[in-house]
This record gives sequence, structure tokens and C-alpha cells, in this order.
Amino acid sequence: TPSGTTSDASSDPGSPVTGGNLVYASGDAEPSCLDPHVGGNYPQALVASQYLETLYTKDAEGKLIPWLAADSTVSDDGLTRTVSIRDGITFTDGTALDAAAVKANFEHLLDPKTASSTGYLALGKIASMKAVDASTLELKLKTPDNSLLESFSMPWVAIESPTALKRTQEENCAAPVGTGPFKVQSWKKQYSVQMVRNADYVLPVAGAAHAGPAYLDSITWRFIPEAATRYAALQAGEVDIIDNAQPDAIATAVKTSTIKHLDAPRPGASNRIELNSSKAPFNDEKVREAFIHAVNINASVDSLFFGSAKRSYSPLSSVEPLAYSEESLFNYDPTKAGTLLDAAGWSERDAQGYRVKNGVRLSLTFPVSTSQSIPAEQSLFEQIQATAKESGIEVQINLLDISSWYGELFTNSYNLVSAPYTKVGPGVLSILFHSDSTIPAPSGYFANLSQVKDPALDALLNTAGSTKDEAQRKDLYTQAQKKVLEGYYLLPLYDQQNHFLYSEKLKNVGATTAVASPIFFDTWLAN
Amino acid sequence: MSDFAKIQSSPSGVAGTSHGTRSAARWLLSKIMGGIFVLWAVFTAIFFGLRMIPGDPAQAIMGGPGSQASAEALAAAREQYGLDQPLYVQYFAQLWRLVQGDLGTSYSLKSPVVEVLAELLPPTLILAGLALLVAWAMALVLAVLSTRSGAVGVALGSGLEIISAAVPHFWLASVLIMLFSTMLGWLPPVSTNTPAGLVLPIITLALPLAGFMGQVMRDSMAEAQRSAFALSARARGESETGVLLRHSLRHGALGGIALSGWALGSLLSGAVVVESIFARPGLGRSLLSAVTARDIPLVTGVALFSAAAYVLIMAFSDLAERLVDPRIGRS
Amino acid sequence: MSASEPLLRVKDLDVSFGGNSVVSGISFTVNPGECLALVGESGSGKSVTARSLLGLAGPGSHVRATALDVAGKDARNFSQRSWRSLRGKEVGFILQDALTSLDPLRTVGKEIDDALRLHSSGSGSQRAARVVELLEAVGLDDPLRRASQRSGELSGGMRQRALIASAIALDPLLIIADEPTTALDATIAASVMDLLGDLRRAGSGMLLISHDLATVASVADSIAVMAAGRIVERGTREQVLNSPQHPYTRALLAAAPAGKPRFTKLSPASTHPKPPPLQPEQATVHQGEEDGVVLPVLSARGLIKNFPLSKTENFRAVHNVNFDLLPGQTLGVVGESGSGKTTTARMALGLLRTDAGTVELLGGPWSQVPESARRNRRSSLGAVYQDPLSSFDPRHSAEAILADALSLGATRNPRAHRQQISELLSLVGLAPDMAQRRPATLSGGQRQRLAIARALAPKPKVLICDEPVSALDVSVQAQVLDLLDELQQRLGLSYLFISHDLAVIRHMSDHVLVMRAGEVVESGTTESVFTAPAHEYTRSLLAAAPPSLSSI
Amino acid sequence: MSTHLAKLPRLLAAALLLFFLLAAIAPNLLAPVDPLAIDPAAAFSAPGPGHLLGTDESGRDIYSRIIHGARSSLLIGAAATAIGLGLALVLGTLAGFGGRWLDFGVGRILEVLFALPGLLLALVFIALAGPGVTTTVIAVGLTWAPGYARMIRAQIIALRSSAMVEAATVLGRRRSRILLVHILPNALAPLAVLATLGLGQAILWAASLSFLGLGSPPPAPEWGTMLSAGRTYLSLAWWMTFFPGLAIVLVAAAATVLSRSMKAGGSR
Ligand SMILES: Nc1ncnc2c1ncn2[C@@H]1O[C@H](COP(=O)(O)OP(=O)(O)OP(=O)(O)O)[C@@H](O)[C@H]1O
Ligand SMILES: Nc1ncnc2c1ncn2[C@@H]1O[C@H](COP(=O)(O)OP(=O)(O)OP(=O)(O)O)[C@@H](O)[C@H]1O
Ligand SMILES: [Mg+2]
Ligand SMILES: [Mg+2]
Repeated sequence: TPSGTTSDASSDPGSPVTGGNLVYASGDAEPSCLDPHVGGNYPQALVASQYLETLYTKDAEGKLIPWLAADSTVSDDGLTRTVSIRDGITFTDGTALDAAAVKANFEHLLDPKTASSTGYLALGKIASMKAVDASTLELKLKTPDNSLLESFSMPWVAIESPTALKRTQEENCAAPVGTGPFKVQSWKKQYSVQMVRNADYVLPVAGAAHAGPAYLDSITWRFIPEAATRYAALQAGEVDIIDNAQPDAIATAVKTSTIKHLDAPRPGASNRIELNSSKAPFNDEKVREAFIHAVNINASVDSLFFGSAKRSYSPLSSVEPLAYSEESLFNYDPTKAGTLLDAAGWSERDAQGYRVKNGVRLSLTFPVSTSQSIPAEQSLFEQIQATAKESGIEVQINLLDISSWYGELFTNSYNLVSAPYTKVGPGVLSILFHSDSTIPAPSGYFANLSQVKDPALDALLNTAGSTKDEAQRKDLYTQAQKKVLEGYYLLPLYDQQNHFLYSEKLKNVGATTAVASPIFFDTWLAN
Repeated sequence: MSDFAKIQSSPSGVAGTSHGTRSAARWLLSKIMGGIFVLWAVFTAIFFGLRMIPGDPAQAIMGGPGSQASAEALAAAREQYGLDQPLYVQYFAQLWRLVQGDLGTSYSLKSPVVEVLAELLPPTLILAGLALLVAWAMALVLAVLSTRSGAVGVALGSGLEIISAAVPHFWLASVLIMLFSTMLGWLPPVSTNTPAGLVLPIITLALPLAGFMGQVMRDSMAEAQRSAFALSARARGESETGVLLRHSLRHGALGGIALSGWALGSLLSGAVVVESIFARPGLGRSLLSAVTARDIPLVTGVALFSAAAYVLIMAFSDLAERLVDPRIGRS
Repeated sequence: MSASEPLLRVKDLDVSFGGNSVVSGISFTVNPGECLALVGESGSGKSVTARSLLGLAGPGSHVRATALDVAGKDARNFSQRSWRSLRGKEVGFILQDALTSLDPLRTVGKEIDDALRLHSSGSGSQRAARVVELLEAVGLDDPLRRASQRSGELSGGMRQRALIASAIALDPLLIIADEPTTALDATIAASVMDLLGDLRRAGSGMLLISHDLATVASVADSIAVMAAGRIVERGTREQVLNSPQHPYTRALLAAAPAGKPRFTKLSPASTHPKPPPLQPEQATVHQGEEDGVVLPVLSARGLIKNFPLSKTENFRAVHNVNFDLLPGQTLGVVGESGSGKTTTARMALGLLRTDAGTVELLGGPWSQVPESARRNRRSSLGAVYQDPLSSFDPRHSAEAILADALSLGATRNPRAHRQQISELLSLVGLAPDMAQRRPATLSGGQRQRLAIARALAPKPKVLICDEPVSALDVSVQAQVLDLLDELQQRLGLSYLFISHDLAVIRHMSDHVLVMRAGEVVESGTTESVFTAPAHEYTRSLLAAAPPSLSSI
Repeated sequence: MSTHLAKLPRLLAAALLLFFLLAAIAPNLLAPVDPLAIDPAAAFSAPGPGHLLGTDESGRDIYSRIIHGARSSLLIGAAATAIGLGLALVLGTLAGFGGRWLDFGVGRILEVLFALPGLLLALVFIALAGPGVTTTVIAVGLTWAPGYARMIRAQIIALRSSAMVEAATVLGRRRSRILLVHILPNALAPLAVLATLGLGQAILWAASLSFLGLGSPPPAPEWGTMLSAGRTYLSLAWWMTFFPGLAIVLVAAAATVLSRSMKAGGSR
């Protein structure tokens, strides 16, 4: 369990019971493919964590540990990575796990036809690979990459049966084959994915609460997009656990004895608002700083999240060991905001009280994707809008469907945007703030949404990503974080929220993967 | 029939088809030809309409704009789905495939649209069908009760109808869930495989429809109650109940039948909301996600399906009208 | 109940709707085998009276009577159940509105069977046999098939008969027939009256309601005349018809055109204001006269109109019709419903293309030229329709309608034509304060006057009148006919006058055209056609007409 | 039933609509509190003396938002209805007065529009034009247009062969003039009834689109948006959904009552 995961599963769960069907209700969009290699988003990671396993993972303390891999070494120049694969593990279709299988997975991920985005990016530095023997895989890298093992811990690069991967993508999407404690049995579109226990499951390492197969017979993975319905279903006992729990539901649930709460913030970047520095008015650092002081985040977060979200002052998630926080930069100070804006030339006001410079209103466009933000977050944005108005800043929130939202980003039609990014390790900083990330992919996509283009920062990130020295890595990433925070490129809000509510009948909930998706190997349903 | 019902009711007049057709075969033929035309037109409209939506279809195939598909991957997808061809070639190719019963492969689900529809159609049909039945029953009961029970009954009945026809689906759904699941614990808030899971979705869908149909039916029934033939039935010694059951009810039903085409559209639109809220698999929900994901083949498939359903329903309601009302079809 | 006891005894019947008294203080009796006719103009309360006798006065009604004995029972405090046992069984009721009195969704057989079933008379098969028997009795051909048809498949006369069949199904002691012939044309009306006469001869008492004295003259034993909710005169048929006492009865009798020579007034002179003196230009008569030869103002040669029934079949609505309308004269067109009268008129008006043949107006080509060529000559040809209301734009006031017609469509602003409008209004006998009114707020007679005023506004030479009075009450009809007569005399108008009412045609026309199934079967001067009909159809038409009142 | 009692619903409906109309014209008169003013500390206050109808998740006054929301909600309803009617007028006139082929063509177009579920039409249109109030309005208008067009066409066809038009022809009036002076005005009259009814239904539709995330942009107090936002907090703060929902139901119902009584009055 990564650090930061808190579960109020208090006291002794009692003795385990074998059997039963767990009903999980997911509020995320139903994946179009159950194989997280294809595309690669969090909903896929959530469900795939039940039937797929990764080469590495994180232990309860948040330390990276080998999982399907036994060990890994890197050459001195950092360009050759050798991974040794654990013995005695078979996929649920009977295929044995070996180096060739892992190689087949990596090739699958790198094949354009697979259309992997997250996994593809994570393995982007691999130049070539070779299965030296059954248990040794040798990877040649284009440039050194010290976050490769962290990448290996993400479900998007989970290892699947090579035999199964040879099937058509349609078949593989419907029922990927892995080594996990459960296996996919059937998928009724828009309703549920049914998974059954993998009776032959072998735990890759010792250390879990028990060995052998999972306690639960099966898992029904339902898709219930409406938050209120999902919570009502949990209350009614129709489902046993729900994700994407709403803050108000959490607040009421923690007061009851029948519903328990699991808080598992996601790794990678924090949830933040990006300030687009590539165009007016945020190309002026003073205006960025002024905006950040003009909005009152803390009061809003407290009231909207009922204490379930802790304010963040870092570009990285609190579960990232290398996260650097700088609270002093982000205090609510409208007076200071006013001074800064006056200094930046936004001193006049128009009829509605908004600031004006050269006849142009200080107006910020804020596209918000309806599918990416929860209602509480949308309300937070509205409150930001309201407090910004007091300082004479107009914020225009555009609620958009996801396709249109990307359209706004690709055409640079935004001043503010919030786009969470999940990745294990501080390497996410390079994705989000390196100037290379301002160059759009063929799809138009780019991750550096604040559009920082700072050669010094680029250099810091480059060295931090390739150094073998852990201390230097930490120092460089801290400097990089300082730089983006002090440049007022982003307004951190809180960790990426990942709250689960579950029935008290469900025991031993809390184990998660490296990306904080829960796993139910040790979980059982009390009678 | 209320004016509102009139605008929504059977378009047989619009199509300009002559009702003077004496043979059933000709009637059938005209229905089939009309149906084929509608399907073709819907296909064409959707084909060109969707292509006007900004965004690259290849991008949609590769998992939407958020995915960082490589240029090669995009090109491969374009080729695989024939998107590299000129638009008219694509159009005729797709039309030809459509004639052969092939609706293409869904961009987002990566499986044949025909299969997706086959999987999602039954739950929606069950939901919509039952909702229609319940709506009919509720409308009839409301109409009969309020017609039978004097001024207060009429006021109460029409008040109920007007209010239930004015309730937004999603609001009703939320309130029903709060009431019957959270507070009373009688019914599951999400659809389940048990019949109990169908109750709330059906009520949500049926109630506004019932309100609407009730208004129309009661109008027709009230008109029948006031008519000369009702008076002559009374003069024959018929009781009020007899007049209602033997005469007015049919006229009320006729008003309801005329609404069935509209009801279908309303049910499908309502299904989008209801299926989302109650987490039911179905066509409505996939329509919403398909449009959001710019999944052109799936949107086309759903549109074609609902157009076909519309054509069928119209034919059936035409038939039903002819059965109930022999005036249609003659002269 | 003994034989001598009356079937119906009504004393001081009052009916009111929400405080509005509609019927007050009515008393009458009907004895077995007797036929009492209740006559009076529209709205006088006849139907309300009839419905009250069955407890069906309607929602919101308040019925009071000192005596109300129906079929020997005091019905004043009847429960719904007692009423139901009376209705259909002891009293058969034929509703005023025959065309809509049968449920269009049910078969005629079912409707008739209802009466039998409700009073539990016989088993299913017995009842079915009885239904067929009844349909046969009322003179429907192929009764077995008729029983399985719905009212929409029957003609008006057939529906009226089916309704009668359902009313007499249980051999009621008393039959109430409310306007049983109004909707029917002369031939069919006559046969329905015959049928009712047969029933009465079979021993039933009857209350016959009509607004037309001429129609009841042949059947009724005694007559009660109603006006404004009261009975103003009552007596035997001979008493009432031959020596009417009440002025209202006299007016009603005078209003019937039957047997009144041309240009005799049908309505009391006092009913409309005196027309203003003639203007010289309008007084010119015989415009078409040249060198002593009278040229027709409107003439038709070989008119043919076919309507497509299907792709292959055509229906001959008008076939080879010829006529000449002479200046200052009236050409009457008569014939049963569907004989092609209206179609002919529409062709003459240039509203319908002719399939063959020509129409000439004032000696110039009319039907063959395009509408644009006709447009500026339209002012010499006007039209008056059966239903004036629907021919007005409901949003316009009377004066706007007239202004539009006066200005040839240039304006609807009445100010420009104030003088002419008031002249027109007084010409047709409408009070000046009617100018502001919308057509819907006018009475039937007033509407028809307005329609005539509008038709006269462009100073036409020819008026085509298609059933201009058949929707009107006898007394109102009389006023309108008088008006048309008078206008013709004063303005020298020519009329093409269409009616199915022989009496009206005879009263109005100089020449007559008898049509049947699209063809003219006979034509000639009014006198010759009516006194010496040459064609057999004309003779049967004349025979079916109700006898003229003077002959009784 | 006494006439007073019969008139009561009509009076009530008229009063309600007038109230909301007043709210749309002069919201500050009825609700002086700023509908956008947030107060996180007072979030989720239950209805009471301070906040008549409670507050929402941002502590905004619900009563004030409903009153201030009347303008955009009614405007959405009215504009959508106007667009639907306008489009229908063109189509209906073409069909009813433009000759057989036009009639046939328009008839087919209408049939096809009918065969597409309204929501699909709206969704596709919103995808095409991007979300927003204008788009919503046009989308809802588009959805209703075929129905109105069919009505108008039927009206025009009925009028075209009416005695009124015949009388005008006999008086020598041109077709164009007959269309303008007699047919169109008379075809439109019954549409007033429909427009009233459509107003309520259009607001309902717009609300549904808001629920699907395609409505007006925040923080504008639009009823549908308020309704769908409050839905999340149903168990915590029922008043957040109940009152905006009530406003929608009341307006839609009042519009129905009014249009039905207009119709009854018109046919008399
Ligand atoms: N249900 C009713 N409510 C109110 N007024 C009514 C009702 N029924 C009839 N009346 C009024 O009663 C009066 C008499 O109507 P009734 O139908 O008896 O006339 P009538 O003599 O039969 O006329 P007609 O020859 O036109 O049939 C009319 O003024 C009519 O408007
Ligand atoms: N537009 C039309 N299309 C088809 N048939 C028509 C049309 N107009 C009239 N007819 C038919 O032509 C025949 C003559 O009709 P027309 O209206 O001229 O009769 P009429 O003598 O005026 O009858 P009535 O006395 O009932 O007014 C009827 O059978 C009628 O059904
Ligand atoms: Mg009457
Ligand atoms: Mg005629």
C-alpha cells in the first residue's frame, strides 16, 4: 500500500471467509478495452489491477519492489537495463511467464497498431530489446531513464499472456489474460465485467496477508456513472464498494458504522490548475502571481470537500516521496493581487468592475471537461470565478464534453485548465513541464499545458531523469519543482482524489497498486 | 386530441400517401418504400452531419484526442476504416455495406456495430416497451377515473397529468431514488437483473409520458362523452359506465395511438437519461457516449435503428388506428 | 296503465341552465297513437324539451315541472336507474344529429343491439336476428351487411334509418323524433317521414320536432308552436295551419316559400330597415341588351368535369352542362345531393378548371383564359355561399371585410370607404353598428347579409348563390330570400341560384335547371318545369317534396 | 362546477407566469441578493429565515438564483420556441403553398426529422456547434421544428381550400396577397396556443441538456443547470434540486394550463 493511503477499516477484521461475490461500482467511464495497453487511462488501470500484474509495484511504505520481475540492474552508462523475470508463474491461459513473454508485451505496447498512449510513452526510451534467456530480458535505451522501474509498476505496462496478445485486438480487449488473482469471465457492455477467482494464483512475493488464491469467488465490476445513484446503491446494499465517492457522501458515510472509507490519492502530479503562459495575459508573470493571490482556494476546498481533500502546494502528489511543497507562495491575498495587477498595467475598471488594459478586459478562458471533473471540483472552479471577480478578473468557465475540451486545448484557446496526470514517480514533471512537451503529438495532444519553455528547467529535468545518483535526483527534482512553483505556472489544489466507500461487510480493504488502484486479493466478504 | 398531440401524431398526412389504397399489398408496399426512403435519408443526413463535426475520425478510432497516437497509427487507422478515400467514395461504400446489413465497426468499442446494437437493443426495448405499457395503463386509469368522478375528479386528474408531463426525467429519477431506495429501501436504486430493478426506471420513463398521453386521451374521451352518439347511447338506456367503456374509451385510445410515434421518440430520448442514472445498459446511453466519443459508425447505427423503429411503430400505429377506426383507410 | 291514459303528460315544464331559463311553463300531452309536432325556430327550446323528457337535459341543467308523466310513470323524482329502464324500452329517442348519433367506431349492428342487450331482450343470436329484422323494417337494403358496417360507411339517409331502427328496437310506446329529416335531401326526407308515419299507425305515440311547418304538416295530428322557450300556440293540425292565431305562427307559415309566387314577400316587412333610394347608375337594367336581342350574362356550353377516383378510374361529376343566364333573371339549379350543382357553380366562378366546354361572362371568354386575365373582370361576378361564416376571415371586422371588397383589395382600412360601407350595410338591411362586429359574433341571417353585402361591393352584374339559405332557419331564410329578390329588382342583378329545396327554387327562379348525376335532365321556365315536368326524375323529385301548405 | 372554480387554475397559471415574467424582467425587484455571491461558510444552509429556499454548495442563495434564473430559462424556452416556429413557418409555408413537389419534398424532410429522436438531433447539433446557451436554444428549436411545421402545413392546406380563400379568389385577389393576408395570419393564430405549450416543454428540454452537461455555462443561474448541479447533493441538501425543479414544473405546467384554456377559448 503506498503511503498516504488511509483506510478507516479499524480494528480487527476477524477471520477470513472464503467465497462470495464482490460487487464493485465504478463511476468512471466504461473502458472501451479491458486491456490497459490499448489507450491507457485510469478506469482501465482500476479494473485491470484485478487480473493483470506488473513487473514492479510499491509496498505499503511506498517503496518500489519487484513483483513479476525478480530483479533489475542498469549499466554504468545507464543505457542498458537488464530485467530478470520471476520463475514459476503462469498466465491464466496456461502460458508460462518468461522473458520472451515480457518482450512480447513491450513490443505490443510499442506497436502503433495497439494504439497505446500511456504505456507507449512510459517505454518511449527503449531502443531495442532481447530475451537473453528464459528469465533475462535486456533492454537498450536511447537515453538513460531512471524512472523506468517506476514505469514498470504501472498497470498500463502490465504483463499479459503473449498467446492471448496474438488474438485480434477485439478479442484481447474483451478478455485480457494475465497473472492476477482474478480472471475476466465475461463483459456485458454498459453493465458489468464479471471476474472469477484464479484458482491457480501464485503470489509473486511473500508478504501479503495470505498465500494461495483470493478469498472472493468473483467480482462483478459494474459501471454506475451517476454519483448519487452509485452511493444510493451502496446504501441499499446493491453494491459492496464504490469509487469516485463524492465528498458529501464521504462526509455522511464516515459518520455511519455501516459504510467505510478508503482514501488512496493517486501518484504523479497533484490536481492543479495550469496557467497558460504562452499568451496574454498570463505571459506576464505578475498577472499569474496576481491571479494566484486573488483566489481563495482553501475556504472553498474546506467547504466543498468536507475535509476529505487536503490542500496541496506542490506539483506532485503527496504520495510521491520527492514531492516539494511551498505553501507560502499560494496565500489568499487580494490586496497583493491588486497591487500586482496595477503594476502590470491592469489598473482601469469597466462597468462590470473588471480590470481593463488598453481597452481589453482581464478575462480568462477556462475550459472544463465535464467527464474529467467531479461536481465538487466544478463548484470549486465556480467559487474561484467568484473570488477572482472581486479582484476584477473575469473567469469564463466553458463546460465541454471531452472531445470539445481537447479541441480547445489543441487550438490554444485557454488561459486556465485543469488536467490531472497519473504516473508513478517524479518523472511526470518532465512530461508536464519540459519544453519538449509543448510540441504537439500527431493527435494535437501536448502535456505541458502551462506551456513553460525554460531551457534551465529543461536541463534540470533532463539530468534528473537520467542520473543514477538518488540524492542528486531528489535535489534536481526539488529545484525543478521550485522553479515551476515560483514562476507561478500552476495553482496546486489537492491530490488527485481517489476515494472509495465500501460496506463494512467487506473486510481487509486497502491494498493498492502503485497507481493507487485497489486490489482485492486479501479482501473477503463477512457473512 | 390536443393540439400538441396533433403536431406529434402520425405523419401519414405529411407523407402524402393515399389512404385510398384498397389492397393491403399496396399499403404494405407504400410503407416499405417510405421506410426505405426514411432510412436512406437518415443515413445520408447522419453521414454528412457527423463529418461536419470538428475532429479527426481517425483520432476517435485511436481512443480520442487525449490519446497520443503516433502519426503511423493514425494513418493505419485511416486506411483500415477507409477514411483516406474521398468522401463520396466513403459514402457509397458505406451505403453499399449498409444494404448488405453491415453497419461497420464502432470506433470506440472496436466491435461491429451490429453486434453492439444486438447487445444493447434488448434492454432498451424491454425498458421502453414496459414503460409504454405502464404509461398507457396509467393514462387510461387517470383518464377514466377523472372522467368518471365529476368536476373535482377532472380537476385532480388533469392537474396530475399536467404536472407529471412537466417533470424532467432526471429530476424525477433522483427523487424516486431518494424516496424508494434511500429512505424507504423498497427498491434498488440501480437496475439489476431482477424485476425489482426495473421498477424505478420504468416509472421514471412512464410517468411524464402518461401525463402527456392522459391529457390527450382525456380530451378525446371528454369529446366522446359530449358527443351526439354518447347522448343517443344514453337515450337507449346505457349507463354512464357503459358509455365510458363502450364508446369513450375507444375514442380515447385512438388519441393515444396517434401519439405513439411521438412516444417512441420521447422514450428513446428519455432512455438516454434514465439509462445513465439507473446504470442500465442500453441504446440511449450508448448514443450519448457515442456522440461524445465521435463514434460515427455507432451513432449512425443507433440513428438508423431508431429510425427503423420509428417507421415500424408508425406502420403499426397506422394499422392499429385502422383497426380501431375504420374511417381511416376509406375515402 | 290504461289505454286512455296519455303516454306523455307534461305540465309547466321549466328548464334552465345556470340560471338562464331556456324552457318555461310548457305543457302538453301525447296520447297513444297520436303524433304531436313541436315546431319553432332554431333555439326556441325544442330539443331541450325533448331531452328533459328522458332525464337527459344535460350537465348543468335544472328541470322543474308540475307534472312529468312519461309512459304512465311520474318521472319527476326518478333515479338514474329508473330513467335507464325507461330509455330505449318505453321511449325511443331519435336524436337531432343523425349524422353523428352513431358511434363511428362501432358497427351499426352493435349500436342497435345495445338497446336490446341493455333491456335484456333475448339471447345473443335472437338479438342478432332482431337487429337484421329491424334494419329491414326501416328499409335498408342488404341488412345483414349493413349490420356489420360502421356509420361512416353509410349515407346520411341510411344513418338516419339505422338510428330509427335502434330507437324502435323494443317497440317503445312513445317515440321522440328530433328533426329527423333536416340533414336529408327531399327524396330521402320523404321516405323517412313515411317510415315514421308507419310507426305511428302501428300504435306508438310520437313527439315530432321540427322547425319546418311544411314538413310536419303531413304527419302530425296536432301541432304546438314554440317560441323563446314557451308554447305560443297549440291545436290540431288544421287549426294551426289553416287559421293560425298567434302572430309568430303566422310569420312562420308565411316564411315557408312553398307555393308563394315570385317576388312575394316571405317575411314581415318590419324585420329590416327600409332601403335607401336607388342610385341611378345601379338602376340600369338589362345591360346585355343590344339591338333588342337579349344576350346572356353568363353562359356555359358543354361543361364537363371529371374527378379522379383512382389512377385509372374517373368520376363524372359534371357532364355536358349548358345554360344561359339572362340579365336581371334568376336561373335556378336544383337536384339531389351530389348531382354536380356546386361543381358547376365552381366552374362558372373560374375556381375549377373545366375538363371540356366553356363558360363566357358578359360575352367575353371566361373559363379558358388564365386567372390573371380574369382578375380585373372578377368584379362583375360575385358569389354567396351556404356557409357564410367560413368565407370570412375570422380576424376581420365587418367593415374591414367590406373595405377590402370595395377597394378591390387595396386596403382594409374602413375610413376610406366609410360612406360606401354604411350604404352597403343598409342595402342589405344591417344596422350601422354591426360594422364593428366580427362575423363570428353575428347571427346566421346577419352573416348571410354581410356575405351578400361583400359580394355586392364591387358592383357585380352576376351573383352565383350556392345554397345561400339552406343553413338558415325558415324565418331567417325568408328574410334573405326577400333581400335577394329586392336587390335583383333594384340593381338588375342576375342570379345563378342553387338549391336542393324545390320550394325555394320555385319561389326564386325564372328558369330552372334540374340536375342529376352530373347531367341536366330538364330545363325550362319555372312554370313549365314545375307544372309540366317532362323528365321522370323531375316528377319523382316533385312528388317527394312536402305538400305545399295551402293544399291542406 | 362554479365558473369561479373553473377559472382558478387559469388564473393561477397566469399569475405564476406573470410572476416569473416579472422575475425575468426585473429580478432585482423580487430578489435583491446577488445570485452569484458565494459564501463557502454558509454552504448547504437549509431553507429558513436567512435564506428563504436555502443555499447551494457555494453558499449562494437559491431563491435569488431561481428569480435571477428566470430570465435565461424563460429566454431559452422562448427563443427555442421562436426558432422552432420560425423554421416551421418557412417549411410549413413551402409545403402548404409551394406546389405538389415542394410539399412532397418538405413532407419527406419532416418525416426524416421525425424519425430521428429529438435528443440525437440536439446532441449532434451541439457536437457540431459546441455547447452553450445559443446552441442549446437552436438545438431545442430544431427538435421541435418538425412538429410545428407539420401543424402549420396542415393549417395552411386546410385554409388553402377554405371558403375564405375561395371568396378572396372570387373577389379577384392574388395568390401572394391571399397567402399574406388570409392564410398565414390564420394559420399562425392557433400556433399561439402551441407556442405557450412549447415554452414549457422547451425549458424542460433545455434542462435535460443541462443534465447531460450541455447547458448554459456556470455560474449563470439557469434552472436546468441548477437542477443538475443540485442532483449530486440530493441526500444532503434536497432544497438544491427541489426548488429549481419546482420552478420548471410550475412554468411548464402553467404554460400547459394556459395554452389549454386558450385553446378552449379559441374554439368557442
Ligand atoms: N347544455 C346547455 N347549456 C346551456 N344552454 C343550452 C344547453 N343546451 C341548450 N341550451 C340553450 O337552450 C336553448 C334552446 O336550445 P334547443 O337546442 O332546445 O333549441 P332547438 O329549438 O332545438 O333549436 P334547433 O332548431 O336549432 O335544434 C338555446 O338557446 C341553447 O343555446
Ligand atoms: N374535389 C373533388 N374531388 C373529387 N370529387 C369531387 C370533388 N368535388 C366534388 N366531387 C364529387 O362530385 C360530385 C358532385 O359534387 P357537387 O358538390 O357538385 O354536388 P352538389 O350537387 O353540389 O351536392 P350538394 O347538394 O350535396 O351540395 C359529388 O359526387 C362529389 O363527391
Ligand atoms: Mg334542436
Ligand atoms: Mg353543393
